[in-house]
Amino acid sequence: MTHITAGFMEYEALNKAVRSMEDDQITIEQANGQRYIGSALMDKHLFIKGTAGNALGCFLDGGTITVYGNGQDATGDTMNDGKIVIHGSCGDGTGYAMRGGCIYIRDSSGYRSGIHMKAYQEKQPLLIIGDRAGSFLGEYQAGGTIIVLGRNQDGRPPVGYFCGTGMHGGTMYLRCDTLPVSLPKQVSARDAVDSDKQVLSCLLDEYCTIFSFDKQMLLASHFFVLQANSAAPYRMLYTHV
Amino acid sequence: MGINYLYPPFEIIRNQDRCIACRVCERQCANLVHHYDEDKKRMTADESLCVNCHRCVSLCPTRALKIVKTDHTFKENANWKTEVIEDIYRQAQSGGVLLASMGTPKEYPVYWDKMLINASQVTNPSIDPLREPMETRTYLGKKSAKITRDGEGRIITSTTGQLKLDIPIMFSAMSYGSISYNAHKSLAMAASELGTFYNTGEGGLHKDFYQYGKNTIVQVASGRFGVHPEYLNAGAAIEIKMGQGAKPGIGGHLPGSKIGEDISATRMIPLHADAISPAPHHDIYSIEDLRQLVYALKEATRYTKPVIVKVAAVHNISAIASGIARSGADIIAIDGFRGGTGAAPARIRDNVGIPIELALASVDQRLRQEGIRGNVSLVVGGSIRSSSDVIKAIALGADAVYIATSALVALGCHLCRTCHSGKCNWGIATQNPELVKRLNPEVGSQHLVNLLTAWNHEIKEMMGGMGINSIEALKGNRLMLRGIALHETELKILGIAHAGQ
Amino acid sequence: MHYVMIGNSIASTACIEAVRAIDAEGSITVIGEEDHPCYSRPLISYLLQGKTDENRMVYRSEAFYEENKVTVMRGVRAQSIDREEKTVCLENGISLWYDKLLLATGSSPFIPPIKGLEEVKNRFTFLTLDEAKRLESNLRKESRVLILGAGLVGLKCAEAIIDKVQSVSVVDLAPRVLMSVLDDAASEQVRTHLQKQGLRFFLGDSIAECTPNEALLQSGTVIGFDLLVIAVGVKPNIQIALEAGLDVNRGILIDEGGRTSDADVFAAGDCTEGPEMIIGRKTVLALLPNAYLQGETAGTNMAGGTASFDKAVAMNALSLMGLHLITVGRYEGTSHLVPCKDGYKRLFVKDNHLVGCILVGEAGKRSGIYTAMIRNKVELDSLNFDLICEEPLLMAFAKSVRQQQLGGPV
Amino acid sequence: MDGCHQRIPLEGAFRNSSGCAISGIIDRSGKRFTAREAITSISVMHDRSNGLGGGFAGYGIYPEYKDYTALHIFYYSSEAKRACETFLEEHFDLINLSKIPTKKHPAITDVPLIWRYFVTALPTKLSFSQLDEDEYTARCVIRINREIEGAYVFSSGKDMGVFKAVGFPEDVGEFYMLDEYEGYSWTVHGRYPTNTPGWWGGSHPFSLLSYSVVHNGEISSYDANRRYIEMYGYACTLQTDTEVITYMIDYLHRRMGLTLEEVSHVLAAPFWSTIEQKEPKEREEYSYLRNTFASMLITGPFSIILGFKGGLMALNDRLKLRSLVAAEKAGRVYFASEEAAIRVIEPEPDRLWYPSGGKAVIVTLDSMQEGEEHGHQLSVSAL
Amino acid sequence: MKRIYVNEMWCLGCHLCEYYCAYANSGIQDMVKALKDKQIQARITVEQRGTISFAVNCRHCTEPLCIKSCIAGAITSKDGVIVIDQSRCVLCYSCIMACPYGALMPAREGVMQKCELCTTNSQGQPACIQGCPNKAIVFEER
Repeated sequence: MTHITAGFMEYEALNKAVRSMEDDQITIEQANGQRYIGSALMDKHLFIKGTAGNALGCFLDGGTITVYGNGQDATGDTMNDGKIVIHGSCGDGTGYAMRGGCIYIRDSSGYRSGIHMKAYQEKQPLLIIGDRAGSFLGEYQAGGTIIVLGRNQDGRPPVGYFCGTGMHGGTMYLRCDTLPVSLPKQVSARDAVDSDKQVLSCLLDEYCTIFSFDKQMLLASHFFVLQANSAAPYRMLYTHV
Repeated sequence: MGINYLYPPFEIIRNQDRCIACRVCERQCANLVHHYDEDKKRMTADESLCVNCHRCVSLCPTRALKIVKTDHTFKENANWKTEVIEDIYRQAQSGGVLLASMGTPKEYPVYWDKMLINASQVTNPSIDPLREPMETRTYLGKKSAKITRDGEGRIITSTTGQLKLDIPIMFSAMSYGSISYNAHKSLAMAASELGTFYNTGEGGLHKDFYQYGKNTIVQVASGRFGVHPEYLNAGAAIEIKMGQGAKPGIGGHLPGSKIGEDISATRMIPLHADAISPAPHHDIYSIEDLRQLVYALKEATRYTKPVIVKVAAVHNISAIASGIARSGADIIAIDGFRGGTGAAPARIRDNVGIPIELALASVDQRLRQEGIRGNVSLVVGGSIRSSSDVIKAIALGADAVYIATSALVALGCHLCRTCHSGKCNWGIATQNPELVKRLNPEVGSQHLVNLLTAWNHEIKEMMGGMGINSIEALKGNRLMLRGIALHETELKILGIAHAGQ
Repeated sequence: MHYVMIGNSIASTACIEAVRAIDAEGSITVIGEEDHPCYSRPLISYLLQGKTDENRMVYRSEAFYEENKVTVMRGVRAQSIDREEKTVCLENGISLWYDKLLLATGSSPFIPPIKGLEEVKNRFTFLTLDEAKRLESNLRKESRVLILGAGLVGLKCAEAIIDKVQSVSVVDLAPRVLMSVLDDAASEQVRTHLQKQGLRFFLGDSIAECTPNEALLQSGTVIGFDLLVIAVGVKPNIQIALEAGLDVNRGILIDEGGRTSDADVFAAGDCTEGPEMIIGRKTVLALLPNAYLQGETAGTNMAGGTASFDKAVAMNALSLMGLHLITVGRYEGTSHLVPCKDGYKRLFVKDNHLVGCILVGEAGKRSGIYTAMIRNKVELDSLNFDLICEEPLLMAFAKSVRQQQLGGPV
Repeated sequence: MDGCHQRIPLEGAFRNSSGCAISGIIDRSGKRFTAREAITSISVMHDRSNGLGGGFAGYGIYPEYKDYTALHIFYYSSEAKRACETFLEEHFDLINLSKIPTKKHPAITDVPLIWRYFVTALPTKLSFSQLDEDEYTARCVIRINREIEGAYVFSSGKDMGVFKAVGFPEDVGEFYMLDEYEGYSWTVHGRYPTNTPGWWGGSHPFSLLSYSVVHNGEISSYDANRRYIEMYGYACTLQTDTEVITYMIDYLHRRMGLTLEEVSHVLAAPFWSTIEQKEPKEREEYSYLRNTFASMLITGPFSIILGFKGGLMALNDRLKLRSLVAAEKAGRVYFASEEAAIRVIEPEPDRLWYPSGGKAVIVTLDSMQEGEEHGHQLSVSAL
Repeated sequence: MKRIYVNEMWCLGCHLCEYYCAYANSGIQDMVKALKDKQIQARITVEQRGTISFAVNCRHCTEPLCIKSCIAGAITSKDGVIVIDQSRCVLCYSCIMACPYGALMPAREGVMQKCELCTTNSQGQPACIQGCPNKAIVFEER
């Protein structure tokens, strides 16, 4: 394990240092909003203490990033593979256009989380949020899975407004007793049944282990399953000149 | 159905004396216009299906066909023109947004055609380009403002990420999805042969085309389709698409019906799911966010690739360009409002944005005023139709131009403007394998190479005429231009004098 | 090197071409019994029909022999071969020394023993140009012609003369026409077609006895005739080989290389009995393409090259009064009768290979594709068999095969 | 004007847009502290600015002159100074005037004359004008800025002051020696103009009377807002978003008497669909405000921190297109564009959260009012 | 020797090659006059089923079975180009039986015809190549 103290280091220098290290286990102490940490990282495991800056793990391609603290905006932007674990919360645009790998957030994330999430064959991205997510969760979702566990929400919908706007693929699981208000037309919601819980159980396995959450307790609660009711929601919108 | 108010816009005129009923028109029309009447023993046509793409006209071996605009007409009305009435009928019938393709067909001024180029006479010599050296090589990228030296006092020459163009013309972004595999391949092969670049557009890069990487610009757009580290590193430069001239301010939407196996794999989205590119990048809501993405891309590619930021030409384009020039971008691409599109709402295509000539002139001027013109290279597109347009663009201040519609026309496009139908009879704007194969990339790329080679000759001729033997000497050399039939404001924006002055 | 070829025929012509492709210098001598330039025997019926003439029947021009430096001795019969001395003794006493010898002695009509046959003055066979010309010169508008034999030769003869005479009758012991090459149904089609054109058939019958102008058939029917053509079959001319001590069965036995039991003596054409590819044993295949290919193979080997003709199969292309017949291979294994709008098609499949086909009328179009499948032993599971049954198309082959055959990307 | 400014189009000559970083700190107990923490905070967000503008607003910094209006003025020529001072003398009692102390800084160049005046309205003029003092002062400020070429009033509040320049904000702080001022609240701005070499007056905060605004984003409704607010005597000479936002707040809060929360319901009115989900009484109020002040709805990305006498208000656009984080520790409340900018000065806050879009967080010296939905709480400590 | 190669990948099934071939070998200057209201006699055939199509004409084999099978000696090789002397042809179909590509076909005049690479008409370059809109057939030296 190699240690770097970030402090007021500029991000370019920090990231260059991280890349140039031979050790594949690196701890960054005192992170102070430095951007792009772990950009396009393929194989290392970074441990970040402090506040990770914007675009943490952007284009991540297989490495693992564990943050003891919060992430800011655009965490996991267009990540392709690998894992980001946040022992805390994240800001807006978390997992933008995520195409693979997983992001585990212990607490909450901001607006527009998991938007534009994609999926292709074995690339099945997964975003799990412990408490709640801001508005526009899963906007334009085309594939993959988003789970919001609604911890500390007393069964209220753990999302803001406009959940699933433009969703046309993938699945969202929300742990709550009532549905978020005014889901868009193209999103259909149903109660999770046993088979869904089995899927959830698998998806939550690693997450619950990492954060020492009681998986069985979580699974015992009510979940909603949100899915797009059409892969092509805007088909009828146009006429041709 | 009810009543259809729309009369077919075209008539198919078949000279039955010449028609040999070879049925090539029938076989080649994806719109199923032509058919052979067994009883009459002759070809007939259903003109209501015709889009006037000229495939049948071009292939008819006896030239027995032509297509004319119908003279069917409404009562003459300078205000309620036929197209206006017909659009209302369409929308009344469907309730849909009017969708159109290619560049706007409306009559807006084309400033290229209102500028004239200079030539030397007597006072300084013109140059004979056929026999004397004539350079059109261009480097795109940030020019460092400071000289740094190594320990031995030698200048450190590493200028990261410069694109070297043998011809100051590149093929601008058209995604695989909006155009066909073979169209893409044609562009890639031609760019390779010409020593210039083509652009993936926002649809990712097909695995077969990684081999053309050093002549490829990979695009990152709001949908982030097919964007991953390998992709970012595959090309010679990365373009962030903020906007497109034909549809500033709006996104794109490739319908699920066009997402077949290959496109699904290239974009990395599920089969037959819509590919939605939102209007904005949802992580860029302000200029510093653009900077954030620019540097995210630079970080991801270890600062080896120049980053292009492409924007549509809009009202305050010079302000926008100034911001981009300060955002870390190496190249700014500006797309004028006459630029093409595979599909855009007609009202937006026809009414939003500004002509590239004015945008270019004001951006170049502004960046110079601010002393940051060297921060970035300027590439302009949006209806560059000929080598003289290229010359004028460079004289106004562009480093290079982007062409797309011209390239498609070279590939056979007849500008029928029905790309959105997916039934392009020329194999360009379609994913139907039967239609796609109509464009043999060997033929296509040769046409593109021919076109640009010819343009380059013409550029050299015109440069020679001006007594200029190196393209740098033309860049921003607005004295080489004069306006014709332009009013004061236009001349002022273009920064040129009127002919005769 | 001295090459001697007995028989001025298709086989020896092919042999000349093959020898010359390797050996430009060696002397070549061809001994032809008939006093004609080499001509194609199947053309004699067309000659009678007026579709060709003697000039055009000539298989290779004079220039060919000049260019290839070939000595042709016409109208001379080879009498014997001295394999010890390596000489051929001609009937005119000349003896030719050879290094390599080709026997292309061809075949002769088989004349069945029929009582009274020798009494028939206007009696003909139909194999050689001379016979054809003799027949032609005897034809009269009012002639009644009786042809014995409803095989290839007999029917071609009938076709050739039917418009020139009053009537043509055909007698054959077999119950149907073209017994040796067609199946029942195809035979029936052909017979019907020919009958419509005016031929009279007496099948399953034979001439029991002849008078100069009448034939009494086994069935008791009496057919009057003015001319009688005997076309019951041919037999290989093996006499000279037999006498020279070469291995001979029905024909002169040869291997794939055209070699006889003497390494310096080769044989090709109708006189031979060589390996057939489908049944895998030797048989007589008296067919023109076969003669050419055997001659060519022999020529190559005679000149020191290496060639093997291991694709010998029966194949016949025949037109009879506008009806085209094509048959290839053998009729064994599973038969596939393919419905045809305009013709008749039957394919035979054995061990995942196409082994034979019978094609009548339009069905014969592009039939070389079937021939190639048979000759090349194409594995049927490698292609779209249903499609190729329907129509011989290259389309039915695997893309890779097409790519290789047609030369471009698929 | 110097040569530079004549060659380049002036700020205000064209529509001006920019992106930015913002930060704000308030001590609810009223305890005064220097700008050092604000400087540190903004420096973490260096990448959000481009060195073309930075500035601070401090409240409670002039206790000895707290009843007087403090005018901070840039002069680009001595003629302008003369003309301006003549104007001031005609309209105000000048209690004190001085050059604002600055320290030479290599990154801060093209420095204009920077003067400070503590003034109070001439009683005769004021009564003649039939205006209240604030309105009187505001009109005078707008007149100077519109009519006296080369003079620009960039701060005009009481017991508060704006300090701004072209440069990175941390450098601007050093330049003005803000370590030597103490206030109970500070806001700071790092500017990223998209179109200009930067002009001192165009830097933020923008201020009128005691309102100051730091803003991040570019609003799309600019000209709709501008043309509307100009009906009420404001002149948007800078053509910046911040300017028009400040005027709207001044209009709504000071002149119309809306509470700041109500102001936020105008500027960042919720979507009708959201309004329709509210309780009837609330729904009516929201509808009324949105409808009555329809032309003051701001659309497009923005996050602002408003400084006012005795407090700060933070507000995001209703889609929350800009980042904004809030934190609280004991009596202190922090706002910033990025969490790291807070953590760097307060590593262990009691509470940390992202305010929801359109929901104002209003902090005053004696109370704190958050939007009715608390936005999204962040973990304070990771372990 | 330059030969025709078939790029099946690029064949559009338009059949123009057949028409240009028939025209080129019609001996008539005007295409309309040559082809109108006539059954065309092309020496090239487009095989087409579903979405697959490609043109087939004589491959000009180096081991030409047609020559070897022709009973009339009408087919010969002229510098590698396999040509047919129609005056000698008796339409026996032996060549049809022999050609592995199905590249010979009867002409209207009661004789066989085949692609002769336009060496015997005035085209020079094969007319099918000139008429192909997509380089699906090419004339190349390989």
